[in-house]
Amino acid sequence: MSDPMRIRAQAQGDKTTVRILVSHEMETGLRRDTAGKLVPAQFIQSISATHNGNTVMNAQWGTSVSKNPFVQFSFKGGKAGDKVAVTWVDNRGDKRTDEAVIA
Amino acid sequence: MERRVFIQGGAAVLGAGMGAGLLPQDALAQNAPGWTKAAFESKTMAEAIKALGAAPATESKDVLLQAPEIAENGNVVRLSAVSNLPGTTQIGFVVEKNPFPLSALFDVPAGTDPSFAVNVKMGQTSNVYALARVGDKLFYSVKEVKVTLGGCGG
Amino acid sequence: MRKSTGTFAKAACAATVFIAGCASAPSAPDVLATLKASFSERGIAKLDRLDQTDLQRICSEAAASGRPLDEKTRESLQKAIYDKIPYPADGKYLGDWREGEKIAQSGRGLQFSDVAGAPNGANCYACHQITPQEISYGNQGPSLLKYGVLRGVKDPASPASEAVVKYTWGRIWNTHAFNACNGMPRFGDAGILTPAQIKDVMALLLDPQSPVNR
Amino acid sequence: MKPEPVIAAVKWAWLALLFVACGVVAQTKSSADAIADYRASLQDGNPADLNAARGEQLWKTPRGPKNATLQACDMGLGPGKVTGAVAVLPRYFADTGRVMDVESRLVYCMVTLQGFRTEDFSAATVFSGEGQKASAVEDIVAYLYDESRDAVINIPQQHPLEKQAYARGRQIFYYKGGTHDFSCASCHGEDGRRIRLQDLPNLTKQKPAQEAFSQWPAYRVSQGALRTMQWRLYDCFRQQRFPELQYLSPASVDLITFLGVNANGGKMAAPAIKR
Repeated sequence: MSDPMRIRAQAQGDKTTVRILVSHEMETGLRRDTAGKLVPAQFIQSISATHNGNTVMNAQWGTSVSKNPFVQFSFKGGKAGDKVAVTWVDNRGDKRTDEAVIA
Repeated sequence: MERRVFIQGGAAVLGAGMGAGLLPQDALAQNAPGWTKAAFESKTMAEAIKALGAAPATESKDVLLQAPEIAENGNVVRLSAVSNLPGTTQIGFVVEKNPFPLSALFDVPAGTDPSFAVNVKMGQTSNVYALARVGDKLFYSVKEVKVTLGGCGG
Repeated sequence: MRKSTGTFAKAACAATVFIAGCASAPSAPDVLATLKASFSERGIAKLDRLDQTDLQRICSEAAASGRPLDEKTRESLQKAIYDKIPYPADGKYLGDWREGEKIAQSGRGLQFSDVAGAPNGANCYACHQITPQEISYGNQGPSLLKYGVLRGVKDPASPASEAVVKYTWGRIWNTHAFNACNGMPRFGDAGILTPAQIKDVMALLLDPQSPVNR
Repeated sequence: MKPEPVIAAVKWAWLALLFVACGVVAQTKSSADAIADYRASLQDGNPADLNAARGEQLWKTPRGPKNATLQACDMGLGPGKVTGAVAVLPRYFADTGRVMDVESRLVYCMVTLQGFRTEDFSAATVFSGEGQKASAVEDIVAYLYDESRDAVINIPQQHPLEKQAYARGRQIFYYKGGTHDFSCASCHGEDGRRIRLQDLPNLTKQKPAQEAFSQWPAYRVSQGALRTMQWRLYDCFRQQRFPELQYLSPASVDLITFLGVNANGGKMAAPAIKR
């Protein structure tokens, strides 16, 4: 089972900055294990964020995003106390959603 | 102790493909909806751009790329990009010499700044591109990132 | 691991007695016993690696005491080591600088995680600047950029170059012949590199075609 | 002693040398700046936060054969008190009669409170491999250090065993051995040294010792994993060409004591993020 994301959302003026840290191996499919066998690819392909039901971030990722991915973006209109929800889906169909309250 | 600022929660939903350890590995792959397979599996930047349905990209001073000059390790390289071009609908990150150059592609929904940061892996010293899409045109900014060998080695 | 023991026994004893006189608790056996109880043999790295050679002991004690070797001890140590340096019987000192560059880049070999029999690296770049192309180099040792040029080596095979060539060989074989207790490994004496590998590293440093000298 | 052959010191040679030397200085300075930029860029978004979050859960969740939490664990400041605890370890514990570092004490708690077996904890089981999840010890260690951010390092030297640990740690620090004649001091005994582009802290001096001690454990991007202080020593000795350092071994505790006492007065800043 996957671990929770760490989501920080901070409002300043009318702008909310969101920083997300995802717990994920981001296996490229090119790495060999100690026995020399290729480790199958497992990586996040889609990650999105919503604020009050509106999409504020939507991205596609390939295998070369780092392990335990970090992403930062900002949007207008959020205020302290609002919720931001983030969802990722990987190439095996694993997925996870976590929420954070805007500070 | 920034950790406490984070809110934990939300349910982890496991996909239907899990628990199917008996299946051959390929059967586990089930690309996420909307994932542009052809672009992310392109072996060159030109192919990837073609797969995104865009004309060859042109350099623009209105696309700003921040990347370290030297990466102490290629496993984590922080890239950030900002587009000052009106009507930017997507921001992309490309590492030219990676096996699959296209690394990440962010949509820019209404109200979201055309400005993103992400950590990427780099296999070797390479040019790194930030792409900004306006209509079916792509604009870019490029920087070389040197990936160095570090530590005691081995 | 090949050890050079007994060759400088006299000097070693002199230094040991001198340092042991001012050693404070805990005693040396206490340290060795602690080490033996704290490490396990694994793969090619056996527990005998914890047993010090005379030179290792002398140099450790000098470093811990903060007092460098006295001139006389140093001179006699260095001479004993210098006299034992074996030179290539065929008189050929230079191999292929391209291979030398690979050896200089590689930090593998002789760790417990390494496989026995695989070729060792010398990891020269960990401590030295060597070619202008490699920007990731350490500074534990001096820069070796233009090594041959700065020493006037135009043709490494010429008699005019012999002194520099032989010195370089000796310095790689057992560095303590020239500067006892410095931090460079004994690449030849300890069997880290084969003589053929040392010739390749020699070529990297001295071949006029090597990027070091171009 | 055979001195290095000296070539005729004609003017052009000196000029060439000077030129090369200046080139080296310029190159090194810009590389150092670039590396500093790289490190700064990673500070926001340290994946060790993920370890610390898991570690907090592990600390508070009943586990092991005794199905107990670690909340009664005495890390030295009293049962359950974790804030600041790691900044005063290693120290002597009367209940075990020995000097213990953070990981020794944590494992002691996992054994006595939760019923795990001492032999369950070794380098092979504690240090996670590539592609493996972090071990419970790694996660809990991340949590414990995160709880002690900004705590002042104050490793005690009162008990005779604490003094002995320091003195032995110091001698081990200077102990050359193995195929390469390396000691800890070979790389960490002088100022201003680098391996490749990585600065080597002079661990015999207070300021660099403080920087080093305060920044372990750390998330290593080259390993894609959180690494503990015990791992740091373990992997240094591997590269030193010594045999395998046993997890929680006496030599490891001695060395951590030596380093910690040298670092007294510094401020904890772990888990950090490093190359």
